[in-house]
Amino acid sequence: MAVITTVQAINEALGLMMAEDQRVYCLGEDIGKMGGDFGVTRGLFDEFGGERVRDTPLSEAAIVGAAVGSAMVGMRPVAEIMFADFIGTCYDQIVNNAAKVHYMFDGQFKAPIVLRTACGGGFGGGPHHSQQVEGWFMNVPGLVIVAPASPYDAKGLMITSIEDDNPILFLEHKALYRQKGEVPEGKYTVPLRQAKVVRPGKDVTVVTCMKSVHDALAAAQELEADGVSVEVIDLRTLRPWDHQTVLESVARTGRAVVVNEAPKTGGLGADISAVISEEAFSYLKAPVARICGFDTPIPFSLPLEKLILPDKDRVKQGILKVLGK
Amino acid sequence: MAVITTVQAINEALGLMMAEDQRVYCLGEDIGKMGGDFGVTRGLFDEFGGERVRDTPLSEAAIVGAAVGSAMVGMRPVAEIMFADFIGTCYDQIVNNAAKVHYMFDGQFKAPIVLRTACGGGFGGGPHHSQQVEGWFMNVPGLVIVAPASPYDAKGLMITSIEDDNPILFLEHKALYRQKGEVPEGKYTVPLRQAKVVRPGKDVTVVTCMKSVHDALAAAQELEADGVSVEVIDLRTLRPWDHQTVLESVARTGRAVVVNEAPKTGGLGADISAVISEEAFSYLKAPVARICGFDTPIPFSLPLEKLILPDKDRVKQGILKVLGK
Amino acid sequence: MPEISSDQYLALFRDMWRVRKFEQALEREFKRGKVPGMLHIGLGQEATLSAIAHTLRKEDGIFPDHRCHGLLFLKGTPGKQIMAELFGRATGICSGKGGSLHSADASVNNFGDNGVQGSYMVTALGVALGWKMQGKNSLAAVVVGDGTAGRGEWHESMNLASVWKAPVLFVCVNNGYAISTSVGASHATEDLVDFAKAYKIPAIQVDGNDILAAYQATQEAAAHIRAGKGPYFVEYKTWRWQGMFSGEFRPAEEVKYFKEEHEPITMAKADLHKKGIASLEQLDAIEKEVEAEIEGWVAYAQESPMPDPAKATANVYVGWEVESWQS
Amino acid sequence: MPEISSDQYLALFRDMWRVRKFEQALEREFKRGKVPGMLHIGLGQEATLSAIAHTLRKEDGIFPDHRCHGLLFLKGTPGKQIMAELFGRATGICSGKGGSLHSADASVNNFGDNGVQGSYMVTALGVALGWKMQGKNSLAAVVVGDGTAGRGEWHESMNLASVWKAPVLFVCVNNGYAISTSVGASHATEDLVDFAKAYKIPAIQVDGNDILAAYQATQEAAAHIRAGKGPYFVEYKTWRWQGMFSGEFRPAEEVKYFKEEHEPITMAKADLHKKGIASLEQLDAIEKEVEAEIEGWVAYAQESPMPDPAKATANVYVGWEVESWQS
Ligand SMILES: Cc1ncc(C[n+]2csc(CCOP(=O)(O)OP(=O)(O)O)c2C)c(N)n1
Ligand SMILES: Cc1ncc(C[n+]2csc(CCOP(=O)(O)OP(=O)(O)O)c2C)c(N)n1
Ligand SMILES: [Mg+2]
Ligand SMILES: [Mg+2]
Repeated sequence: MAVITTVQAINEALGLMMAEDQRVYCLGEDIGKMGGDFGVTRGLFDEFGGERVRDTPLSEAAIVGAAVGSAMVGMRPVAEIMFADFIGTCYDQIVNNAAKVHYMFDGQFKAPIVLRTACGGGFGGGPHHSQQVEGWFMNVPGLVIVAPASPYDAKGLMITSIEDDNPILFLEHKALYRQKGEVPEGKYTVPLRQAKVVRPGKDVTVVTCMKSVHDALAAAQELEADGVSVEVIDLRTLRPWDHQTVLESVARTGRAVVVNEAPKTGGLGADISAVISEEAFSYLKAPVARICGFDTPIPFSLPLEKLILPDKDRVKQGILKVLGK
Repeated sequence: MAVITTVQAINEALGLMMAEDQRVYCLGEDIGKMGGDFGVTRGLFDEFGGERVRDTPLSEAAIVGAAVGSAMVGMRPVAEIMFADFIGTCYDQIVNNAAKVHYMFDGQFKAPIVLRTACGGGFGGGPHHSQQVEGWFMNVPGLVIVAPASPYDAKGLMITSIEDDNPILFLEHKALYRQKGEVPEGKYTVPLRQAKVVRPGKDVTVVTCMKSVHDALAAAQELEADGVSVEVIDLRTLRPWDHQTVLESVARTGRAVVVNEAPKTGGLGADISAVISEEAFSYLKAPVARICGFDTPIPFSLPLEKLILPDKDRVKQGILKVLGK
Repeated sequence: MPEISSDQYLALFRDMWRVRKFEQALEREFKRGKVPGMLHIGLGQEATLSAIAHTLRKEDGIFPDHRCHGLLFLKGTPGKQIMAELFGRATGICSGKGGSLHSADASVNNFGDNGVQGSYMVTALGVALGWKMQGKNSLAAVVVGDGTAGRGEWHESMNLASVWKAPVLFVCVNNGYAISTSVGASHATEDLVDFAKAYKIPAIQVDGNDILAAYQATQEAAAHIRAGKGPYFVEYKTWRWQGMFSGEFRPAEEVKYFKEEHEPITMAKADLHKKGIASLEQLDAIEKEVEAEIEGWVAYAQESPMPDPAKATANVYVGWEVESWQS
Repeated sequence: MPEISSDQYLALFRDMWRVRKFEQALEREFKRGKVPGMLHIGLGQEATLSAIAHTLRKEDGIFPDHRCHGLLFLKGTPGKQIMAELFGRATGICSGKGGSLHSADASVNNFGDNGVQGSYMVTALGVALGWKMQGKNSLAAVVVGDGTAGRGEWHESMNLASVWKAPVLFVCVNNGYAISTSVGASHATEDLVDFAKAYKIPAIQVDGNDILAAYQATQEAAAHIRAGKGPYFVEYKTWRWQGMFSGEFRPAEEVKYFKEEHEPITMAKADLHKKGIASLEQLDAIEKEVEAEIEGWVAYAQESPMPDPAKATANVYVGWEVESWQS
């Protein structure tokens, strides 16, 4: 198995699916010859040409609209919104069209689009190039949100997402783009709506996703030395998320920490915490803790940004807190 | 005190504030001579003229942008987005500008806008004219969401909102527009960020807002006959919401039901449920129950819509459930 | 453009009546409380709808707007299924889940309209792009009102349709007003063709109450698109009877002109008669026939059952159940 | 337009150098890892920025775009505070909270730019509207790139600026490319004045590398707006040195032309010399003076402390603390 980056893993998935299925095409800003801001589509233009690796102007609503419309007549578009922060410019298209055409027309149409976008902070991107946006879409039925934390999952989830018939918001954390991992060659799938226990443990369950999975693993590693056994769950699909895996884990451990990079109030973490508390009530030995971003926009200056985002140390604190230590 | 509708109450607040403060003006589609789709601005055009009661084309991004820009130079705009469902078309303007200018420019600018919009279902408006949208904005620091449930609060909260220096999303539930109540003449304020115990009780706390307050009150009334004492809290400000009032109540009752018209997953209800479970853990005698809209878009046909939205009976069921009955 | 045949002219005329009678029946039933929700009526704009319908082939797509109930059945869907949809019944084309603003029929390439004005302009772009990539010779027509020209999607869709030479037919129903705001008060120009020309999209303005003119302009536009030359923009200058919510707000003179002097059906009838294509009795007979047809649809809708409750939670996702059926 | 004075010409020239030296120093420090985040450099576009800066008065507003670091100090903010902001320091104009894309200075009516291209076009409309309602005679200038013309806000802001006769100066820096996509591949026209004219906004296209032409076009535009006649659109045809992220992707000929033959500072220098306004030594001395000035700002930024941690949670709301400081 090759050891490649997340960028390469997604690139492989796109190339594979485009070669296999004529209906699959990419569109977005500067995704053609240039290969996109982060190189995710690099080489695809040379292989498949400008019709199927389609540059667009800065017209985010049209990018999503073109994707949805073409999907309604049988295409399989993979659209890129360069930075997740810009997705507010096409919010209506996603929420009122992509997520609703299947339902409101009683199943006559579907919108199998994959909307890829680069999200997450930690590199001084400032208030408009750093946000986690899943919280903006958690209350939107009909939409699927997928968010890999490893190159392996990135490739497998991208393949599954392209093959799936639902509209999928595919979140690519910038801090993970250059991270490497073992990735099989060729085609394989990773199921949607299935969380993964990335580290088994007995004392406490940490539920998280994307970059924070690695913070949680690092925290778990350090706490092992202190005799604390931490189970870490990577949600992988954020909406609809895998209640069963999480609840089974909490039923075993009796304690839960939810880690999410987005602001604490009203985000993904709120739904997870609420469901755990409601559904695993009798198993809980301590209140669920949410370790999240502070309720602020993302400041530019690095030390300020570091302060507001969750990291390994804050995850550790959260774990110790639910353990009453 | 006059007995007037919510529409009239808001209309009074707008007229009062425009007369008092030259900086206050209204803008939106057909709010001028026509007085808006629901008549909220009726009469203001005749009193204040077309400059201050300003008709716009269907340019929602420009409506919000014009509001924010003018607010940055000292105006106090009250902008109308005709139906809350359309707010996705100006989502970026709200989330990345209105909610962030104060923070990202380190306090140099502020955006004291009030963004009024008509929300809520129950009248066959279908998938694009019925939604509750607070869930789309719960994860957005810097934004304030206000949502009155009575004519009295509607007027007082509108006055407070116009005077407040923060960007405010002001949700007006269509089912409450024609509802009447006692409203003082002249100016008075209702504080932001303060929930109201609209019915005191001992056995269970129902936390809710807007139209669902009335469902909760009706449910409480019916359960009183069965010897169940229900406390009903109207949040009034949905973000940042009043943790203290809610937690104090739950500490007394030991049981909580969260009622929200929006889809259950990832909405306002999730944050409330999470906070109660996390912060009032040791007081809770039963898991928190969320009584919400189903996780679907809003269907057109009335019996289908009725099925997916919470109502008095579902609130009652929720209350009985947390009481173990 | 060759002159159209008598049969074709009569077919256009009949379909104008079908739109008229449909909308009148619908409005009547709405006022009687039989049709839930909100309603935007296309009365007065019958010629535009008939012209569009007779230009589109089955394989062409349509994105109707809120005043296009007429187009929904003219595109090929049985009228009773459209009427039933507007009544929110199980027999409706979307099983009652869509209603007035969301009545799609995939089998005839009706993509449904959209409650958020203008947003569907980029969806239409996408359909046209998809078909182009698939090598189909279909076009996607999208109906937009004058007020809707305020939306950012107007710009994004026109610009990209032009750049991509996408087969989009923009059919702009300029009836002079958004809800109450006049086109001149909303936009930098009263002639929306100006907005289209900036994108180098061929654009024509035509009297939308003159069925022949409207039909021929639309035919020309479609021919251009079908020849692979990219998008086209047709602006119909017309007028709607319904003053919307607040009652009549427009100058009495204007109302009189459009309802009496420049009324599309009356004009077409006079012309058909003058040209000797049909007698007045024959033309009146058409009206009667259509009326009976439409009332049949109303009866069908009214007798239809309400949707199965299971529909409320079906089709949120393809292949999955919703998250929370019950709390 | 009257000829400009020698002093004025020299001031324009000096400010081109200030932009040039600022951007070069910034790029150097960025590559050395001293400037966090991302950077879009305005090298090659110095004439446009100088022309805009010398047209705006303090009471006018500016919405700079991502390549306008130069405008930030030319508008009146001490350059060291701009440089410190880009370094993310406590002494920055926004205390380090904004950075390259968000450096506002309310005291000189710099409204900051915006990471979401084009979104600020409607904010500028709002500032212009506000000032107009207040009876002020200020204008709001908004800088937009050619790529940004794809956004829906482009349409919404231009249309409403026209309808409202709002004092908006649209300054369009057409450097031929978005990131890698050429203006002709993105838009229905290469001449963005075409897009402005559709809104009946007076529009002029000018060589943005010719400082006098750029200055005079901008002056004319501002005069029109200040006379209460509504918005104006100036398109500068120019070229940026930076090929962005992926290195140089443009034809070698084009690169040579703009970097050597049609380079704004070289051209201005030759012209100043030819016209006898200054000797070559005098002109070179300006360059040296500017360099020292800018390096002073760099030193200041570098020596400045990082922001107080309390800043991270300050100013989320006016008058309130944030919800969750800690979990
Ligand atoms: C984005 C959006 N804004 C506002 C509305 C509310 N609305 C529905 S129809 C309408 C007027 C549309 O005017 P026009 O496009 O001229 O169509 P007409 O009704 O005149 O046929 C408005 C404002 C909407 N549905 N969507
Ligand atoms: C809405 C939005 N889409 C995309 C981007 C990413 N982006 C930043 S600069 C840029 C190119 C802009 O091109 P242009 O307006 O021509 O400005 P230039 O960089 O050439 O000066 C892009 C695509 C963005 N910041 N905002
Ligand atoms: Mg109209
Ligand atoms: Mg450019």
